[in-house]
Formats: sequence, structure tokens, C-alpha cells
Amino acid sequence: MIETLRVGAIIVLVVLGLFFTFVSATGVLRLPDVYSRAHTASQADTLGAGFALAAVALALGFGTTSYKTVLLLFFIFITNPTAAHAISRAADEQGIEPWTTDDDRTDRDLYEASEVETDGGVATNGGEQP
Amino acid sequence: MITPFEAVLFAFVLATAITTALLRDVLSVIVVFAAYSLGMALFYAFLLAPDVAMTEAAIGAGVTTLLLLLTLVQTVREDDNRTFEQLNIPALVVFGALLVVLVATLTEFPEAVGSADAPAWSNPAVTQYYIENAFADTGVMNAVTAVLAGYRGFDTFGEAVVVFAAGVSILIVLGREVFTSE
Amino acid sequence: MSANSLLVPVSGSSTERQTVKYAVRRVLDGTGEVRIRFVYVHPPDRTQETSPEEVVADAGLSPEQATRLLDRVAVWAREDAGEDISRLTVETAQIGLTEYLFSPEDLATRLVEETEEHDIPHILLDPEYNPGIGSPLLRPLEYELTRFRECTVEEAPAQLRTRRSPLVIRSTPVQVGSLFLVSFLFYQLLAGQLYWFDLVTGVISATIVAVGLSRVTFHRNPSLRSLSQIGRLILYIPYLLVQIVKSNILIAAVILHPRLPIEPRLTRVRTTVWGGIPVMTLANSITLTPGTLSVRVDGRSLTVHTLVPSAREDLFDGGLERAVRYVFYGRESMKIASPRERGDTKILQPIPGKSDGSDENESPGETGEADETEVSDDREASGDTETSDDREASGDTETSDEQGGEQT
Amino acid sequence: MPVAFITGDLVTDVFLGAAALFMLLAIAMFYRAIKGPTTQDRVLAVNVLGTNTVVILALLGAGLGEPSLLDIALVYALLNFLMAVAISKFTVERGGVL
Repeated sequence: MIETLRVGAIIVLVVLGLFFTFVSATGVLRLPDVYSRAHTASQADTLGAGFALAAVALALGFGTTSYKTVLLLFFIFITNPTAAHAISRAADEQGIEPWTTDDDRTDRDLYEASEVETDGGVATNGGEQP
Repeated sequence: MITPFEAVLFAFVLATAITTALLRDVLSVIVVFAAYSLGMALFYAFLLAPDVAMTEAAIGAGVTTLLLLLTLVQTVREDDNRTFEQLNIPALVVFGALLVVLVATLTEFPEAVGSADAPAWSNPAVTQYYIENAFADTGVMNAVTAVLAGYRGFDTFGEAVVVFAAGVSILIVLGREVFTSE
Repeated sequence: MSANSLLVPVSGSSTERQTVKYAVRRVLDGTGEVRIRFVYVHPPDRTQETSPEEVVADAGLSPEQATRLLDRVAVWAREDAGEDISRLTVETAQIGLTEYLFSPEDLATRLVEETEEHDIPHILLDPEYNPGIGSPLLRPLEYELTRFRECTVEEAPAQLRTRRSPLVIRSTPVQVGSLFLVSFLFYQLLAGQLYWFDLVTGVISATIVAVGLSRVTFHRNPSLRSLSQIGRLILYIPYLLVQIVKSNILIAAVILHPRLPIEPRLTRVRTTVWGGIPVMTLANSITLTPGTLSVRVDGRSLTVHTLVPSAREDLFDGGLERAVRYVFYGRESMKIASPRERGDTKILQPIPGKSDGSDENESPGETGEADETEVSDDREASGDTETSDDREASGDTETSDEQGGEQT
Repeated sequence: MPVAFITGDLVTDVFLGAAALFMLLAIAMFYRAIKGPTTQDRVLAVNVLGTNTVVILALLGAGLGEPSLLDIALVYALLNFLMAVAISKFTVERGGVL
């Protein structure tokens, strides 16, 4: 009985994890600019990973190794938003302007905006040239 | 029998590898290459080689990215708006020829290589020989070390030379500015 | 040039002692009654930006500390005067307590006023003098002082001591010890079993980490207060998880909606949490809660990208902010009003149809600098003096510090 | 190495199947890494891929009964973060990698 419950819980958790990761993937593909993509990347994905890792912890049983899953969960919950912040901050410093509803810029424009503003690899930064 | 997981993983690794080759922007290539190493780490993990997977994780996601970025700092990139490389026909021909040679060689290998009937597996005496005689033959306590540094010492020596050369090249690339700016 | 009186600004620098010695010798070269006036200049009050504990770090000394510094300097001067002490008058003063001296120019003007007031025509500057006023972008005090002709300025020929090497560890044993304990426990957790090899390597690794990184990890000694904070943090985690799940469902509905009904806007919130770790916790919580993403953190001011209006409303209602305040400052601080009520919120991009969205042709480099629409017009008088400039002015270092701590 | 496994092929299948589906989602997200348009988009996509990989590693660890894969997942979780931050810093300030 308790085993059945556990298997059921595992399946539910895995499915929830898959669902939220699916939302994250959809968001990364559908949303218009890097800022809004960072939303789903940091959030839906973190929750999806959380559910899936909870399922793994449940399957491995409490004790021997499952605390590593908890550790993993902890890391993901701290590092994911920080990474998303770092990425969006980098985008902001490069002068990529957030997309708004009445915006008709294309991907091409966004790319060029980022290229003009950055010195990240483009040879505009004179000091770096040998 | 190939599992669905393996099939998808194959597709992923192939996609990342091809994209790495095709993308024009070096920074993007570094990023995509990190994705490739994700796939490879998963492969090793799936093949139950956790130590190799761990190395791939550390090298692929961590060290390679940092080294490539540090190298990129020292270089100047041409400003180019194309996303993908143009196909270079001669290079493609060379690549195709190499592929044909490799595939032909691989299929012509004797069955023994990699198969379950390989002498190392089917004939436990081979393994047993190393276990029993490694110390007497080479004087090395650890059997793995004995095989690496003794029985196939030339091979290992070649590897060491390659790794050493790579290390020296990295130092030269990273240290270039120090040498020139003084 | 016969100088029988000198004005010496002091700041407690490493060459202070030599400067005092030189000043005394300089005035005693003259004849008759001589005097030295030591002044300490208080930098502008920065308590607006930082919490009381952190003010001491870089924003000058408290009046009591300044008095002690001046007393010490006066004692040095009398000591150096030796038998000529009868001729020497030592005066001390503190300035800047009631004024707002913002730039080196203000400071120079004030110092020159001081010389006129007390009839001291010479200023002696310590080569390491650092009033804590101004920034590298502004012209230095020496330049500003030379613009005034009323007095002469001289720099004391103090020998610069070599700077301390950054490898010298200034951390306290408590910091090293607690970091050692934490990293050792973490190592054993990863090892998973108690075995002598793991214990020995764990001790070695934890020692390296503790000695090498304790300066990066801690700003002050961990105390019992941190323990109660950890306790409240454990209470905070379930609350955060509920928030995450709740709003994740909402965002999932938005993203899977065929028409993708999003309305992304950059907003800025001036939060009422102070210091590195609390702001990091708040910024990360904001990022974790779907619909809001912290793009920049400058001191207390967060630039947040919001995806949908409802997420924006939640952000302005300040539930998370209140919870983070509860974690770090206790129950009392929860009474502080929400950002919306304080008027500390701004939408940095115009909302079409709500207010002026006319200024379209701003350059892409100035995200949200050009038009800042107040959220609610009736709150314009509520004392939000923040300009978009302080986004650059207030230190970006805080964020990078946090990330540095994160990686350790 | 045997694990505290709740046994039953159903759970193994669930984990391996979920791993395959996660991998499919990873391929979908990889499109963003190819497409860009900005470097930040690519870093973001690969960061999400990294989180996915961590999850897949954990699922494989549970599905194949190999808990040592969790260690790899831990290493990956930290290095993935490092990579995202390093590239972000690089794009802002050329050379400011570390």
C-alpha cells in the first residue's frame, strides 16, 4: 500500500517536473526577448528541476544518498536565479532594450543592437589589439 | 538495442557538434560547445563511466570555457554579421574522405575489438595474467599503473607528450601579452 | 616663507604621524608664538543608503572616534614640540557635522573659510589625506585648493609606507573557524562516510578554504544574531516555495496561452532592506518568483523586469520584501509600508494608453533613463528624490561582491 | 553498487522515459542556442540546458541505480553556474572573465 503510494507520488512528481520544464522550454522558444526568456529560464525551469529531483530523492529513499539530492536542489535554487540575474544584467549593460508590447523590432535588430553596444569580442576596443 | 534515451542523446550531441562547427561567432561557439560537453557528460554517465563523466563535466563546462574565454581575450575578432560559416568545398571533400576512411576501417576491424568475445573478456586468463604477474614484471604495486606505464609505456609516453605540448601552448597563448607588453 | 601657523586636515591615514612631525618642525622654525590647528572633516551622512552597522565601514568616523583621533594627533604634536612646547598652541576642530560637503570643491571652500576665520594662511596636506569625499571622477582636493589664492597649500614630505600586501589576512579567528567548520562539514557530507582518509583530506581542504577565503566570505563576525536569522530563514523558505508554485502556475498559463498575453516592463523599486546578503536574498527571491526578474541591483535600488501586470502589482505590494525584512531584521520591521505606499516604485518604460508614451526615439544604450513614469501620479510629492543618475553613482561593487561570495 | 531501490521495473521505466523526454526538451531549447540572436540568449539557453542535464543525471542515477551520478550532477550544477557568470562577465567587460 505504502509502496503504491510512493510509486504514485514519484510518477506525479516526475510528470509535474516534466510539465514545468516543458513550460520553460516553450517560454525560451516563444518569448520575444532575452529578459522575458530569462524569466522562464530561471523560474519554471527551477521549479521543474525541483519536482524531478524530489522524485529522485523519494526513489532513492531517505538516508544514504538522497541528501545529495537535497543539496543539489539547494544549489539549483540559489545558482539559477543568480545566473539569470547575471545574464540579464549583462544584457542590460550591453544596452539591449527590453521588448515592449508595441515593439516591432526583429531578431536581427536585437542582434545588431547587442553587437553595436558591446565590446565583447568585436574589434572596437582598441586597447586589446596587439 | 538502442533505447529512446540513447537515440535522443545521439541527436542532441550530433546537433551540438554540427552547430559548433557551423556557427561563425566565436563566443557563441564557446557557449554551444559547452552544450556539447553537456551531452557528452550524459553519454559517459549513461554508459556507467562516472569518473569520465565527472572529468567531462569539470573540463567541458568549467575549464574549457574559461580557457577559451581567456584565449579570446587575447585575440581580435573580425566583425561579421553572418550567423553561420559558409561551406568550404575543399574542406568538405577532405572531411568526407576522412569519414569514409574511418567508417571503412571501423567496419573492417576484427570482431574482437569491443565485442563481448574479446580475449580480455572471453578468456579470463589474460586478465589473470596481468593480475598475477604485473608486480613481478614491472615492480609497480598498482596493477593499473603497471599496465599504463609498463606494458603500454610507449603509448602513455606519446599521450604525455601531447598533454605537455598542449600545456605549453596554453601558457604561450595566455602569457603572450606579458611577453610583448614589457 | 615664514609659517607660524598651519591648518592640517587629518583623516587617520597611515602617514599621519610623519605629517604631524613635519608640521611641528615647520611651525617651530618660525619665531614667537606658533599654532597648529588640526581639523577633521566629516563626510556627508550616508545613513540614508546603508544600515547603521555598515556606516562605520567607509563613511568616516563617528564624532567620538573623530575626537579620539584629534586628541591623539594633539598629543603627538605636543610630544614633537619638546622643550618648545610653551610657544606652541594646538587647536582641534571637527567640521562637516552640520553641513553637507559633497564634492572636493565644497570641501576646499570650507577649508579656505576655516583658514580665514582663524587667520591661518597655510594649509598642510597629508599626502595620504582621504576625506572620504568625492570620487575618482572628480578633481582632487589639491587641485580645488590651488584655485584659491587666499592661502598657500603645501604637501607634507611624508615617506609613503609600502602598502600592505593583499595576501595578509585580516580576518578574525572566529571567521576562519566558522568557515573551516562549515567547509569541513560540507566535505564530509559529500564524502558520505566517515573514513580516516576523508577526514584527513577534509581537514586539509577545509584549512585551505578557511585561510584563503574567510576574508571574502565574511564581512563581520558571525554571531548569535545570525543564528536567529537562520531560524527565520527556515521559516521563510516554505513561504517562498508557496509563492513560487502559485505564481509559476500563473506564468505557465500565460506562456502556454495561444496569444501569449504578456506586457513586459522594466520597473524600479527602492527597497527597505540594507546590505549585501539581505539585498541578495531579496533579489534572488524576486527572480525566483515568476513574472519578476531582477536585472540590476544598485545599493537598495532594484531594477526589476516584470512580465505581466499582475506580477508587477505583487512586486509593488512588497510581500517578498516584507518577508525578507522579517528574516533579517525581525518581526518589528514588518510594519514598514509597502513600496507602493512609500512611493518607491517606478515603471521605467511607458505603458501605452496610460500616460505619455511619446518619447520613442531614445537611444538603445539608455534603457529606461529617458522617460520614467510615476506609477501613481498622486504620489509625486512623496519624497522620492532618487534620480536615474544614482543608478551609476551608487556602487556596482555590491553586486559583484555577492557573486564572489556565491562562488566560494 | 546496489542501491536502496524501491525496485519494480515501472519506476525504472518512468525515470528513463522521463530522462528521454527531458532530453527532447533539451533539443528543443537548443534551437534557441543556435538562433540567438544575442550572446545572452545563447548563454541563457545553455544555462537552462545545464539545469536540464543536472536533472537528467539525477534521473539516470535513480533509473540505473547508480547514485554516484548524483556527484556528477553536483559538480555540473556548480560549474554550469560558473560558466554562465563567466560568459556574462566576459560580454560586459572584455577580459573580465574571472
